[in-house]
Amino acid sequence: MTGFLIILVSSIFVNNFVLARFLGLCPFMGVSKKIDTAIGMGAAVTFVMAVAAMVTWVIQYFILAKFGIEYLQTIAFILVIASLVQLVEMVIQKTSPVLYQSLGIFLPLITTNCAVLGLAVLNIQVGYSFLESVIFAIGAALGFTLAMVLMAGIRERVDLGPVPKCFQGLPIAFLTAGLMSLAFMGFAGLVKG
Amino acid sequence: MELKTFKGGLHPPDNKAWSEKKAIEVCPLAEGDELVVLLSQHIGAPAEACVKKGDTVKKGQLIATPKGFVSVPIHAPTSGEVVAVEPRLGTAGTRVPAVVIKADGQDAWDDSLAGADPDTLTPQEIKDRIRDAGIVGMGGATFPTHVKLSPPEDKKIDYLILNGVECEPYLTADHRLMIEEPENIIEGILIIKKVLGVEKAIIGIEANKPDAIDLMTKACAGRGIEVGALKVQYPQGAEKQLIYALTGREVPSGGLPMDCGCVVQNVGTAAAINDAVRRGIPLIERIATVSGSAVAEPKNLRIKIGQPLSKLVEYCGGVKGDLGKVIQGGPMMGMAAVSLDIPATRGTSGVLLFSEGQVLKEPEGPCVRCGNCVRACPAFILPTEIAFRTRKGLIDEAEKLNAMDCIECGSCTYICPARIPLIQSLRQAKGAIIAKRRKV
Amino acid sequence: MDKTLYISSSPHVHEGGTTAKAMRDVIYALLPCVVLWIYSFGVVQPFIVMLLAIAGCMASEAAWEKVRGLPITIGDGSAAMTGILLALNMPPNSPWWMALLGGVAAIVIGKQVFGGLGYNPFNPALIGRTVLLISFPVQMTTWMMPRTHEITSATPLSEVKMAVGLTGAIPEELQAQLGSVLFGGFGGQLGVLSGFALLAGGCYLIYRKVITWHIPVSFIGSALVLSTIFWLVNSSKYPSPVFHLFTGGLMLGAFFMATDWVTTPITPKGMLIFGAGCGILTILIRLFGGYPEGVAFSILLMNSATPVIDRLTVPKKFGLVTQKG
Amino acid sequence: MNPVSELKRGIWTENAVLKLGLGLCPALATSSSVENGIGMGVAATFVLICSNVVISAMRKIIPSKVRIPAFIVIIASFVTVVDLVMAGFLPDLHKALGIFIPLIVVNCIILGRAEAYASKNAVLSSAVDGIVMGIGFTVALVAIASVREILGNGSFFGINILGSGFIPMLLMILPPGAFLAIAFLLAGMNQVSAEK
Amino acid sequence: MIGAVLSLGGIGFLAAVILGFASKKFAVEVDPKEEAILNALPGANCGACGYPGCSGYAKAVASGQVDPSLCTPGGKAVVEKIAQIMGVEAVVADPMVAVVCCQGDNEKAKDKYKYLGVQDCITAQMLAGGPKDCPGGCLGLGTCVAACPFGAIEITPQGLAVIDREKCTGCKKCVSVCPRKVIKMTPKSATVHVLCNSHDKGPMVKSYCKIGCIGCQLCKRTSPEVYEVENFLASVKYDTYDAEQAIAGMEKCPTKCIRDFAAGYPEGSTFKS
Repeated sequence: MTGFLIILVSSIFVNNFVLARFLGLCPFMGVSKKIDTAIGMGAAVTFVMAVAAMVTWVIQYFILAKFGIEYLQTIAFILVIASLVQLVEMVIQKTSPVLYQSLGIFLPLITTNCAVLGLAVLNIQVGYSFLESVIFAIGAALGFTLAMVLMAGIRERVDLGPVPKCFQGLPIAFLTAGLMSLAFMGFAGLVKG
Repeated sequence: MELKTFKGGLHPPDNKAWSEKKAIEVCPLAEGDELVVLLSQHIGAPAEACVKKGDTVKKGQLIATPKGFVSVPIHAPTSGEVVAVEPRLGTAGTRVPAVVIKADGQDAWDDSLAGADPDTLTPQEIKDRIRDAGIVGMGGATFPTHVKLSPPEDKKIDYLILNGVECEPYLTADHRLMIEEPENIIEGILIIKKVLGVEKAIIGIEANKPDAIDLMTKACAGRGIEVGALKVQYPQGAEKQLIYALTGREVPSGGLPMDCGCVVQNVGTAAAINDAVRRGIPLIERIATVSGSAVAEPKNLRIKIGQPLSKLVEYCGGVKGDLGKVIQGGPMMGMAAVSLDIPATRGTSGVLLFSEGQVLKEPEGPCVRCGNCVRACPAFILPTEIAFRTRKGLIDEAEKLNAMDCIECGSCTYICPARIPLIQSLRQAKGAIIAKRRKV
Repeated sequence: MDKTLYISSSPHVHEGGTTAKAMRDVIYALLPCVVLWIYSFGVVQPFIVMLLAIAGCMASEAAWEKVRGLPITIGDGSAAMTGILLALNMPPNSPWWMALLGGVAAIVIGKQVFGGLGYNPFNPALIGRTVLLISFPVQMTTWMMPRTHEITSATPLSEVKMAVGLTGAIPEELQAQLGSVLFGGFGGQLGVLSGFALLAGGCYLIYRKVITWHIPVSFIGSALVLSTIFWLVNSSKYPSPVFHLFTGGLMLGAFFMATDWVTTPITPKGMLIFGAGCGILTILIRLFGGYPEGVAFSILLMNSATPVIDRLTVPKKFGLVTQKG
Repeated sequence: MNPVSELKRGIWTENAVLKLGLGLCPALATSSSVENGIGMGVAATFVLICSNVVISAMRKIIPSKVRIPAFIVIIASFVTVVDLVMAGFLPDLHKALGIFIPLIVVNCIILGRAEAYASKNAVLSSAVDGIVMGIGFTVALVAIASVREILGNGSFFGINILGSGFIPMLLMILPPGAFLAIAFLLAGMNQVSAEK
Repeated sequence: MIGAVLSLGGIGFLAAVILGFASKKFAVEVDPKEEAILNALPGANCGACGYPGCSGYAKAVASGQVDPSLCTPGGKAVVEKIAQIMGVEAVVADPMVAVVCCQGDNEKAKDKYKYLGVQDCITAQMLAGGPKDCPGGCLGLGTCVAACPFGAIEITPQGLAVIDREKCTGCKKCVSVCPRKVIKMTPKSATVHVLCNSHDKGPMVKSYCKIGCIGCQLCKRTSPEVYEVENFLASVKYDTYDAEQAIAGMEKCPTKCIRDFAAGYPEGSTFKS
């Protein structure tokens, strides 16, 4: 049980996907302008990541490893993830047009969200069990969401202020992310995981 | 004694000592003086002139008739000749319709005016008399009184609350009225009680007027009227805050006092009601405080509606030093006037003259989020957050942050260390929200 | 009456406070602590560090505003205040260039890039300190003993962290020694003396209505409660709450940095949440994290959560209570 | 097609990282040293060129409905090639870049160029596009990495250049430093563009 | 090798089947025209068309009920493109630009009072009807500047809003925010305009402004085709606009409140004609 907790805490705070591992920066920068959208995106990513972790784990150990074709990992994983995202996109578009509208073009972005593929690859590299993979996925996604929501809050405020012209847009967003990353350094060593 | 009050607000230095000991004096009117009677001196539809240039009028004669339910008639403040019916510079700094009367110096009453014994009248008859006398809220808001006294049948009124708080700094008109004419007020209260059919009436008075509290308590004893002493706190005179302070009830957001079983009337209104019902005198005079650092001798005056502010100031010894700003009403909620030439209205509870040095000219700085405005706000909203969203045009977000609940008391702006005119942006937000709602 | 009058929106009177006055109050409140700090660590060097940190802040603020063609705002005292706080967060024996660099970092990336005073999401002084701490861990952890001025890397918090890391418990002799922290027995620590100086400053600020009690009380309170729980569970591994209170920057943080107007919530409820978050994170980082001291990080972390807290604690507007009876 | 203006387009006007904000993850993650930056840049450039060529060649065969999955498969194949080659010949670099080699697949630049350019243009121009965009990416990486390595380690390409007296700012080679470096780089570019 | 092909193919096949099934089950109709139109629009989301942003307009046009020529910022090119998508003939309107009909800056027009407060025309207007004595004059606090999505408006050092005729796209944003309604839409081809917005009588105008229209009718008498005077304010009849006649009338104006933008912008402006 403590093992799972460590994975969870580690992936949310200590090795935050965005702020410490640089995974999923594109959607992080793109969708963190409003708190509400950030929460929606976070939810979508959490769902996709959890499912992707399960599916890729199964594929890795039951197909790729069986046939000794681990070198096809990248191709197989990205194929699965791409299909999965498209599926989620279709489901959301049908069931919740409001959510679809607010997430807009960012749903397809989850495909090219390196956080998802990165997570799948990391799971295999570290050698997590099936359950651990899922926990790790949820933790990573929660960490991603946390960072994105906090970031969105700050950006809502910063955008109301007189940021120097050359810093407006991406630069100030990166700077804010950098300072958040600085703050998150405080979690370093919180758990050895 | 534990003094009641409300949550939030603040306590600005009241500066009442300048005029609180001065008995009310009548501001004189000479033959040939021009009185500019504006046709829109109340909230609601403006009245329509029923006299024309060249007519002679008597004091108290009807000169403009109301249009619609939320509107009141207007009467001649003195006898004389109507010299013009045309737009004149009004309180808001713009030209608005007015009737100009040249006083004949006789100040002769219209003979047709007659009083009645309220005990012999039905509530509806009393209300009609109140309307016909043009009575509006005398605290400064000038909302037609007969409308306030006509709650829908399904709203049960438990409390009549009398506003003797006068929480605005400098102003002492209500204070003097309570000391000098307590009977007039109490008679008025009894009339209102009859109209509304309520049992309980409370007069709220702040602790900085101990003489008024003593006097009113004695005078009210045994007549079914209570006196509630209140801690000195601004804006206690705001309806919702006063109701909360005296009864602990909260007026629902977006609602009216009657939604929590209360009706609030100013003490000055009560006196005016008594005059109107018993003596048949319409609302043509009021008490106003003339004060401030740029007036030679601060005083409390009984003024005629339509007298130019410059006349009042003249009677108080004129302008002293370098005049910078003229305010109608109190310094917290009053409106700055563009000139001393504008006429007094039914809402002129005070005229304050500020010297040039007293004008707040500090440029606004950035908001440092100190939270003073949040703690001072008696409506529990976030003034700074709303103001800056409004400035960025984010009206929807401002609405979501309850901008409409702002009562424009000015506490946030008074306390803001960055000197941001928050309330100006809040007013803009409210205006924009109302405009938007109308469109939809 | 030919004179053109002034017109502005009501109210036409003002309480009289200004941002600059409040900043000056904060600086006054810090003075006892500053004097004590400079005196205890050998006067000359800490004085230089303090001066250079302030100079770094004020010079970079003035330079930035000059380049951008904005009005120079160093007169409002906020840059000076940042400098003082930054210096108090550094070892008094820091090299001169570090103080200067910290000041520049604090003002430039902590404040001015966001548009200057009022718009920075993070506390500038802590940004300066943390940038230095992460960049120059050796210099930032070389401390000086008060009175003897002996150079040491042993702050009580790092001693405890190291001992617990090695053996899983605080050894007896260290345990016995920990009490001396209250009287300045460790590197960089002034103990109770500075504690009272800070408390007095904090009370002055509350009296002057520059800050409210919410954040200091919930910060210190939650830190004490949490550390007491751990201490009661295992006092050989976790030091006592009193120790936590008087070590590191807890008091300084609670009274002077977690109460920074700009970077903390504006509602009283939000302030309580903010303070509690700071306290809890501080103790967690101190006991379990990689860094021995967690005050700076915890405040920065809560700074980043401030907008979200503000959003969640929008007060219930007047009149939302349903009427009874 | 003018090679100079094309190059300018890749490096400056349409620089994927610094102007369009694409491919940020590897740009930050692998720019702690110039060596890593160049390694990443070259690897991505290789994939970019190859995939551009192949996609351009097959652009008439692939039905538009399934084009994105098809592109991804093509890209993934080349990434796998790069992965295996690097693991074989440059094991240290391979280790340093870690999971960011397989993650080239999801680098927005590559898919973006495939979608925006290669699928609409001839093979040769697509190849050129791949080259200039790849160079732009590499240049951006080197720029970020230079700042970080010089300030954070006192060296450039592993060679100590600032002398032993220099105390490096460790922050710059840690994650926050990456964000700060790119923020100031972007702001500087905005300033230069605005002044032009 | 066979294993590799089979497994990868299998994964691909399975994914394709699921997706194919899902695309049927969760199909949502999106009009391809709508997307095409959205791509053709400039994306300024300025609202000149009267719809909430470009996507709202795209939807409306795609439904076929709305005229494709409402996008003023896009100009002729966009209208033609949309018309092509919709398969209808393009009707391109004469481009309109906004003009600030006032020249009464701080030096030429008198103030009613000294304004202290938020530097915004709408809020200033709420206080005693705005600090300018003239009821229609430009307040110069820059609300239109902030509203303009194209950076086409500036405030001169003397405190007067001026609109660049080249940068203006005719989106009407400034017209809608101006509390004094001093900004008017005019055909771009016409360069001579009456720059006054006061309907007060001549002596009144003279009392507060050195450059306001006094309703003297001289322009109308010179060029009755181009000028009309209504309610003491002259205006240009754009339907029968003729440059030569307009200039002839302009030269007769005693207060110089008529200006030919082809000959220069109001004084203090950095815009070049």
